[in-house]
Amino acid sequence: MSEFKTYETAWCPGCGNFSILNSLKTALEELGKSPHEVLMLGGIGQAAKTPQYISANSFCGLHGRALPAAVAAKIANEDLTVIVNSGDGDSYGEGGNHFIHNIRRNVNIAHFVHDNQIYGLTKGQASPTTAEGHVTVVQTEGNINAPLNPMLLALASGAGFVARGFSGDAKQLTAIMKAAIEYPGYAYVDIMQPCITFNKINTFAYYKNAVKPLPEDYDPSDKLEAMRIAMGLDDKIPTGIIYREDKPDFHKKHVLLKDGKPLLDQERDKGVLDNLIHSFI
Amino acid sequence: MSEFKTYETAWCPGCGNFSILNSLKTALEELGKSPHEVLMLGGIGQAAKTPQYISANSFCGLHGRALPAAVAAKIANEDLTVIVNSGDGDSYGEGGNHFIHNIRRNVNIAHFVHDNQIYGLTKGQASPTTAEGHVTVVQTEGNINAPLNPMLLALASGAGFVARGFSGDAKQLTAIMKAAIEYPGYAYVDIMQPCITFNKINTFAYYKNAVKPLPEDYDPSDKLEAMRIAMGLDDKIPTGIIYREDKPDFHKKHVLLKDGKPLLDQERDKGVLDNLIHSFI
Amino acid sequence: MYNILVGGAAGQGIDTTVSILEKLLKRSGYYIFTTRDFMSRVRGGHNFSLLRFGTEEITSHSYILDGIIALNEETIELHKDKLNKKGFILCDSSLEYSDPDLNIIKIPMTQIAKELGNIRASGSVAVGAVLKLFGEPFSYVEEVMTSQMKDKILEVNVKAADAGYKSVESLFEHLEGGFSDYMLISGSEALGLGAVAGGLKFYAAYPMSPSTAVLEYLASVGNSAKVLVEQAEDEIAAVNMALGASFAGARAMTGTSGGGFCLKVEALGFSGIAEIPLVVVDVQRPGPATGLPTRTEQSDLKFVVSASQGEFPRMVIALRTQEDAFYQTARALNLAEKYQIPIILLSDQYLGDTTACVKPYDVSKISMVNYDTETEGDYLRYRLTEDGISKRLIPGKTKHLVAADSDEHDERGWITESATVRNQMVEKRMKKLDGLCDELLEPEFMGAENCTTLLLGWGSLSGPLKEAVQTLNRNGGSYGALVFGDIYPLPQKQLKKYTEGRTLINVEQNATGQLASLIRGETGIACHDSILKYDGRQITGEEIVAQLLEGGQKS
Amino acid sequence: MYNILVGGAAGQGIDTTVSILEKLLKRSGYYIFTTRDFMSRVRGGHNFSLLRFGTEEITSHSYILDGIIALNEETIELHKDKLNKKGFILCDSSLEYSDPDLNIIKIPMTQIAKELGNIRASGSVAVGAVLKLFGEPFSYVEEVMTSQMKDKILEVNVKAADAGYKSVESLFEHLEGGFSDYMLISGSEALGLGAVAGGLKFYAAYPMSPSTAVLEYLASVGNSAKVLVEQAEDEIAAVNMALGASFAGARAMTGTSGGGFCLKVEALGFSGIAEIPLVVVDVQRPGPATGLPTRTEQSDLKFVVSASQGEFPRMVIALRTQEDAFYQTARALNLAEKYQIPIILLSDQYLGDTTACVKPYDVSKISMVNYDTETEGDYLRYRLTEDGISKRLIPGKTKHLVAADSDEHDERGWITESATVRNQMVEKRMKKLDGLCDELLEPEFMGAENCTTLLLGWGSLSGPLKEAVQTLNRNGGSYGALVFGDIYPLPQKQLKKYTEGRTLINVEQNATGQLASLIRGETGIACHDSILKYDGRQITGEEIVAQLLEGGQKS
Ligand SMILES: Cc1ncc(C[n+]2csc(CCOP(=O)(O)OP(=O)(O)O)c2C)c(N)n1
Ligand SMILES: Cc1ncc(C[n+]2csc(CCOP(=O)(O)OP(=O)(O)O)c2C)c(N)n1
Ligand code: SF4
Ligand code: SF4
Ligand SMILES: [Mg+2]
Ligand SMILES: [Mg+2]
Repeated sequence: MSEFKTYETAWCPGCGNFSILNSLKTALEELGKSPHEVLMLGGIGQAAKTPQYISANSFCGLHGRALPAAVAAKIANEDLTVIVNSGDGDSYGEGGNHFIHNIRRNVNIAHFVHDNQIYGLTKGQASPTTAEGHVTVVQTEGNINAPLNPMLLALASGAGFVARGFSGDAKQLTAIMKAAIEYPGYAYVDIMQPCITFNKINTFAYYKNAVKPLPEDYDPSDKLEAMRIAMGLDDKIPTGIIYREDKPDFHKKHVLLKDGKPLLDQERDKGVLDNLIHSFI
Repeated sequence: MSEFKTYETAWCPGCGNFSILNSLKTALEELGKSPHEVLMLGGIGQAAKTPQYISANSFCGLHGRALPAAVAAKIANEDLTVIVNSGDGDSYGEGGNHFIHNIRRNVNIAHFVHDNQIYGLTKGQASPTTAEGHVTVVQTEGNINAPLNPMLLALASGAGFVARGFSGDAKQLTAIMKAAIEYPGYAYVDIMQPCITFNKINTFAYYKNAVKPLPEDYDPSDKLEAMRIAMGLDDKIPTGIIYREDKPDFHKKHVLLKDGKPLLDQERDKGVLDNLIHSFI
Repeated sequence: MYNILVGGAAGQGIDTTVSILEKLLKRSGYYIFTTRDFMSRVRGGHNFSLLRFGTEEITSHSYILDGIIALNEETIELHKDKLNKKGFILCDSSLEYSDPDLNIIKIPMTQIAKELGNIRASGSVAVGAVLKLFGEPFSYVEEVMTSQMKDKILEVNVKAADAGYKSVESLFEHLEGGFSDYMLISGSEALGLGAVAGGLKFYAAYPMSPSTAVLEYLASVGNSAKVLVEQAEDEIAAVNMALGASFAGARAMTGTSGGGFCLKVEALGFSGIAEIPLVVVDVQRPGPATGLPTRTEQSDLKFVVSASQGEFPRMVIALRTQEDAFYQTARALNLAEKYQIPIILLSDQYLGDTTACVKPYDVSKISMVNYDTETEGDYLRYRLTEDGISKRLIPGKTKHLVAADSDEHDERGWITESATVRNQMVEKRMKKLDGLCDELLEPEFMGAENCTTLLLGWGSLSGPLKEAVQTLNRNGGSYGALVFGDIYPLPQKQLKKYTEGRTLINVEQNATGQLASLIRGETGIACHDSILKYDGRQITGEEIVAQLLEGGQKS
Repeated sequence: MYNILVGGAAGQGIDTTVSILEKLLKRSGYYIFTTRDFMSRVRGGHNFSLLRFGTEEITSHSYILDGIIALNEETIELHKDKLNKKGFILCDSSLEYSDPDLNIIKIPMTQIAKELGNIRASGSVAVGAVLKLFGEPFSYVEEVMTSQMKDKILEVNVKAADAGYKSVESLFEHLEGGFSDYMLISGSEALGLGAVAGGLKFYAAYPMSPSTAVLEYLASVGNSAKVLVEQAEDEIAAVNMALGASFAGARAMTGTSGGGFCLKVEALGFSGIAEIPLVVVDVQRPGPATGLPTRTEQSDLKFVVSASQGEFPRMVIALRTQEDAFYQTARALNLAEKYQIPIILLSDQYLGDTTACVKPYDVSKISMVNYDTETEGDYLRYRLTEDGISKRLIPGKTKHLVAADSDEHDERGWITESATVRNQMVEKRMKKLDGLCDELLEPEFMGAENCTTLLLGWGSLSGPLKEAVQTLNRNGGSYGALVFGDIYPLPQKQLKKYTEGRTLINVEQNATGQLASLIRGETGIACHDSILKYDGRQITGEEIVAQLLEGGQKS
C-alpha cells in the first residue's frame, strides 16, 4: 500500500489542521495514490504549510498564489494528481481573483480551503470569512465587513464541484476529499477548521454544534437548490457535497491537451520551426 | 441648472460608450448634482476614460484598481458623490478581487461597468465575460473558459444593489443610474455595451434582440428569485434593477464615520497626541 | 536608400498598406526597416509608419522623407517639412490640400476602390502607385497579396493595385538589392519565434501594449508549435502560472510591459529562492504608471535589475535587434534552465513593433539545456554543490519527491530557521553567478577601434547608434559605440578595454541615464556627457549625429 | 549595564514576561533596550528576548549575558555558553537540567502559580525573582502590572511576583539611572505614533510580518487619534486606497513588508505621475520571497530606490532608531504633501520589534505642510512652475475641478500624446528633486572626527555601529561611522567630507552591500571592505568590533 507520512509540524497542538491532514492522507491512501504521483501546493499561512507535512511532491508558493501555479502544473503534466491546501485568507483574500477565475478555467485539481475564519500565521486578524462583529487586534470595534459566503461565491462563479467539510468529522471529510480528487475538473471544498489560538468565537464546540450533514437523499445536481442551501437560510451549516455537475474540464476543451498526452511530453513535429521561420521570408 | 459637459473623446464613432456617457450626464443633471461635487473614477481601458470626458473631478488610476481608490475617496470625504466607470476587463479581470471585497465593504458609491465582453483598448482579447467559443487574436480556437456571470457573482458576494442596463436603452439606463447613485451603499450596474470594432458577436443588434426589461411588477427584494433571474435560465437577458436590499453602509457602521462628519474635516481632540506619547512613559 | 511615410488616422488601414508594401519591396530585393508610431486609441488621432528600404542593411528610422502617403490632410500638415527636395506626396483626389511648392500626386483611390466594388481596397491603389513611383515591377503583387489576404478580396485588391500602378509615372529608379531571401520580422515576432526555438512549452500573459504582440504571435503559432498559450486573469496569475508549469517540467515564459511587470516582481524572488527557471519579458513603454502606452522608452533598466525584495541571482538581457530577439530569447530560456534562475528580457516598443530584414535564423546555433531526469541514491533538491547548481528533477517523472518553497529551506526544500543553513543557501544561490558571469556576452563594439569618443548604449538604441557612428566616421569623425545586450550582471571586459582615456557619452531613451548609473555603480566608470530622449519617440541615427556635432547634449 | 535573556517556546509567554520586566526596570530608572528573536510559528520552536538595561544609553543588543530566564531546557542548551562568569540561569524546578559549572537557580514557578490558582501567572513568579536578583525594589510591581493586565488577573500576578521575589537572594546591585521619565517604545509603535503626529488620517494595510505591528498599533489608537485604519483585501488594494484617500484630502499611508511591497510597486509610479502624496512603509525582513518572515535584514534598499517602471521623483528614508521612527515618519508625511511625491520609509524587524528608551517626543519639532485650499482664476492641477510644484486642491473642497491621471497628461490633467508636453511634464516632475535635495538630512557622523577608518551604514545598524565605534575608540582605535537616514536621493556632503583619504568599510545587514553599491553609483566613491550579515539576525556592536579587529571581514 502506498504511504503518505506526516513530518514534524509547526502547528499548535490541538489545531484543526491536524485532522485535515489526516483525512487527506487517508483519502490519498484509499485512492491508491503513490506519493510521487501527487503534487501538493499551498500559498503562505498555517494551512498552506500542509504540503510540507506530507510525503508528496510539494510546492509552497507565494501568499494567495497557489491556484495559478497549481492549474499550470496540471496543464504541464496531467499525470500528476494536483491538490491545493490553503487558508481562507490565502484563498479568498489575497488570492480571491484567482479563485473566481480558476473556477472558470475548470482545470482538474482539488482545492481544500482550511477555513478557520481568521488569519492564523499572522496572529489573528480578520479574514474574508470572519463573522461580522468579531473583535480582533485590527478590527478593534468588531469586524464591520460582511463575511464572504464562499459556497455561494463558488457556485455563482460556476464551480462544478462545491462541498463543505468540518475538520471534526473525519469520516465525512475523507469521503468528500476522495470525491473531490476524483472529480474531473476543479473541485472545491471549504473545510471549517478551529484555530484554537486566535479564533475564540468559531471554536471546535461552535462548529460541532453548528454543522449538519446534508440529508442522504440530497440531490447535488440542482444548482438553484444548492444556492438556496449555500445562502445559509437554514439554522445549521450544511456539510457535504452541495453541488456537483459533470462538464468538460480544461484539458478536454483545449486543442493541445484533449488527446491526453501530457504537455511536457509533447514533441514538436519535425519541420515546424523551419516552417515558422520560412513564413517570414 | 448644473451642467456636465462632454469633452472630445478618443472613442470610435458609433461606440456604445457614447450613450452610456450621455445617460450618465442626464442622470447627474436630473439629480441636481454640480460638477465639483462629483468624483468620477476609472481604471484603464476605453470605458475607464469616461472620467476624462465629463466635467467633474476625475481620477483615472491604474488598470483594475479604480474601486479601492473610489471607496477610500468616499471614506475620506463622504460629501463627494463617487462614481466608478470602468470596463469588464478592468472590473472583473484585473480588478476581480476588489470587486468581491468591496461588495463586502459596502461603501456608498456607484459602480458602472461598461461590459462590452471584450478588451477594447488592447484591441480585442477575451475578457472575463466573453462568450465561450468566441474567437479572438489570442483565443484562436475560441474562448474555452466559461464566462463569468457578473450579476450572479455580485449577488453571491452580497451586493445590496444589483442592476443591468443596456447602452441602447437610454431611458432605462438613466433611471437605473439615478437609482444607483442615490442608493446608500455600493450600487453596481453592469451595462451591456457594443464594441463596434472588436466584438463582432455581441453587436448592437445582438443586444437589442437579447435584452428584455424586467416586468413592472418585479420584486427586487427577493434574493433567491434575483439569483434565479441572474442565472439566465430564461431566454432573454433581463435588464433593470435585479436586486435591492436596504442595509447599513460602511459609513453607518464605522465608529469614526457614523456621526456624519467627513473624515478629512475631523479634528483630533486636543491632548490626544500628548496622551498617546505619555502612554509609553 | 528610400524612405516613405504612410500616415493617417487610427482605423484608416495604415498597417495593412504598409505591411503589403514592405513585403513587395523586400520581394524585389530591398532591405526593409519599418517603424510604427501610433497613439493609444482605436480610431482617429494621428498614426504613421516609416518605411525605409535600400540595398544595404538599415538599422534606424529617419525623418528625411522621399515620399508621403497621406491618408488625410493632417498627415501632410504634420510631415511635409520632412520631405526631400525630390519628395512626393501621394493622396486621394478628394483631399483639398494644395501647395505649389510640393509635388502632390492626387489619385482617386477611394473612387477607384468604390468602382471596383470594395471601398477598403483603396489602400491597394496606393500600394500600386508607390510601386510605380519607385520604378518597381508589378509582378510580385499577386503573390504577396495572396499571402496577406483572404481569397475573396484578393482579386479586387490586385485590380486596385493595378489601377494605382497605372495612374502615376515613375519618379525614382529601382535599386537592385540582395535581400529577397531574408526574413522580414518584427522584434516581438522574433522574440516569440526565439522562444519557440528555445523550447518553450507554456506562455501565460495578460494583454498589455506593447507586449501584446508577443502574446498574439505565440497564440497564432501555439497549435503547430505545441506551445500552450494561456491568457491569465491578471499578471500575477500569469507569472505564477509560468512558475507552476516550469516546476512541473514545461519550459515557461511570461511577458508584459512596465505596469504588468510590477505585478510580477514578487514572483521573481520566488523563482530566485525556489530556483525555478523563469523567463519574464518586459517590452518597455514610457512610464511612470500608464504613461504613454503605445510609445517607446528604455526606462525600466534600474527597476528590473533590482526588482523584488531580498537578494538572489538573476540575469537581464536587453534585446538590440530582430536578430538578438530570436537568439537571445532562445538562449535566455536555456540559461534560465541551466542556472535555475529568473531571467528578464528587456525589449521595447521600438524594437517590438519595428519590422526589419534579417538573415534566416539558424536553429543549430542554439544550445539546448534540459532538466535532469533521474538521480541515484538520495535526492536533495537543493543539494549544496560547488557551482551552486543542484539537480532539478521533475515531479512525477521520478520516484523521488521534489519540493519548492518560497521560505528559506534546507537541502530537501523544507522550511528552516537555522542561521547556518540560511547562510549556506544564500551563498549557494549567489555562487551561480560565477558560472553565469563566465558566459556573459560582451557588448558589441561598433566604429573605429582607435576612436576618441565612445558612445554607450543598450538594447534597441543599437540600430540608431550604429547608423550614427557610421555617418560620423564617414565624415571624418572618430567615434565608437559599445552597445549592451547582456546587461546584468554587467559584462566588464570590453568596458574596461574601450573606456580608458576616451570621452564617454551615454545615449539612452530615458531621462536619468540609467545605463550610465548602472555602469558607475558596478565599475566606477563615469560618463562625461549624455544624450537622453524621453518623449516616447525613438531617437534616430541622424538625431544622434546632429546632437553630437552641435554638442548640445545634456550632461 | 546588565543583559538578560528570556527564552522558551512560542506560546510560553516570553513576550508578557519581558514586557512587564522592561517596564519595571525602566520605572526604577534604567535605560532599556530589548530585542526579540522569534520563529515564524505560533507554538513551539525556540524564541527569545534580550533585555539589556543600564544607566546610560544602550544602542545595541549583546550576546554576553548576565542571566538567562529559561522557560525550557532547550533555552539553557542553546544559550548557556553566552553567560558571564557571574551569570545565572533561572528556571522552573521541574526542569531536570543540571550542570555544576553553572549557577542554576530553580524555583517552583509553575507550582506557585498553580497554588495561587492561575497557572499562567508563572511568568510573574519569574519577574519577581529577577527583580530580586538585580537588587530592585518590589514597590513598582503593582503599578506596572495594573497598566499591563486585566483587573481580574492582577491580584494573582502580583502575588506570584511576590512569591518569586521572596524565593531568591540578590546577586547584582541596583544601579541608579535617570530614565524613568523616558518613553519605552518599539520602532513600529514609534512609527505609528509619528504618523499620527504627522497628521495621518487614513491607513490601509494587509497584515504581513513584521509590518503588522504598525497596523496593530494604529488600529489600537485609531478611534482616539481619528485615524481610520482599514485592513485591505490585499496589498494592491491597500496602496490604491491610500492614493484614493490622499487624493480626496485625507493624509494617507500604507505599510507592509517585502512581498507586500512588491504588490504596491505599480502604485508608486502612479503616485509619481499623478503627483498624489503617498507614504509607503516597508518593514524589511529577509528575502527573497517569503524568506525568513519574522527575522531581520536590510536587503530592500536597491529594490525600493528604483521600484516601478519609468522615472519619477521619490524619496527613501531609512529609519535608524526609535527616535527617527517618530520624527522621520511625521516628516515623511509632510514632505510627501509638500512635493506631492511618494516617500518610502524603510524600517526592519530589528528596529520595529525592539523597544528602547527615548526622550518623550516633542511634537513642536514637526513642521506641518497642508494642501492648498483655494486658488484664484483658472485652475490647472499640473501647472508648470519654477520648482515643479503645482497647487494641489482637494476635489469637492473647491469649485474648481481636480484631475488625476496615470497616463501622461497636460496641465489640466488630461491625457496627452504630445512630445512637447511629455517633455515638459517629465522635467516638471523631476525638478521637484532640486527642492527636495536642498532639504535632505545628512547622515549622522559618530566617532572620531580625525578617524582613519570610516564605517558606512544605514537604518537600524545605527545602534550597533554606535556601540562598536565607541568600544573601538575607547580601546585606542581611530574609527568613525556615517549612518544614513535620508538615503535616496543620497545626501553627499558629509560623504565627500568624511570619505576622503580614509579606509571605507560598509557594514550592512545583507549579502551584496547595497549601500556601498548605491554610494558608488551616485558618487563614484568605492568602499574598500565590507562587513555583511544575512542570516536574519542583527549584528551586535560587539560582533562588529570583533570582525574589525580580526580583520576577517569580506571584501
Ligand atoms: C504578499 C504577502 N502578504 C502578506 C503575507 C503575510 N501572510 C502570511 S500568511 C497570511 C494569512 C494567513 O491566513 P490564512 O490564509 O487564513 O491561513 P491560516 O494561517 O489561517 O491557516 C498573511 C497575511 C505574505 N506572506 N505575503
Ligand atoms: C497592469 C496593467 N495590465 C494591463 C494593462 C493593459 N490594459 C489596458 S486596458 C486593458 C483592458 C481593457 O478592457 P476593458 O476593461 O474591458 O475596457 P474596454 O477597453 O473594453 O472598455 C488592458 C488589459 C494595463 N494598462 N495595466
Ligand atoms: S495559530 Fe491557529 S491555525 Fe495556526 S497552528 Fe495554531 S491553532 Fe492552528
Ligand atoms: S474599440 Fe470598441 S470599446 Fe473601444 S472605443 Fe472602439 S468601439 Fe468603443
Ligand atoms: Mg485562516
Ligand atoms: Mg471591455
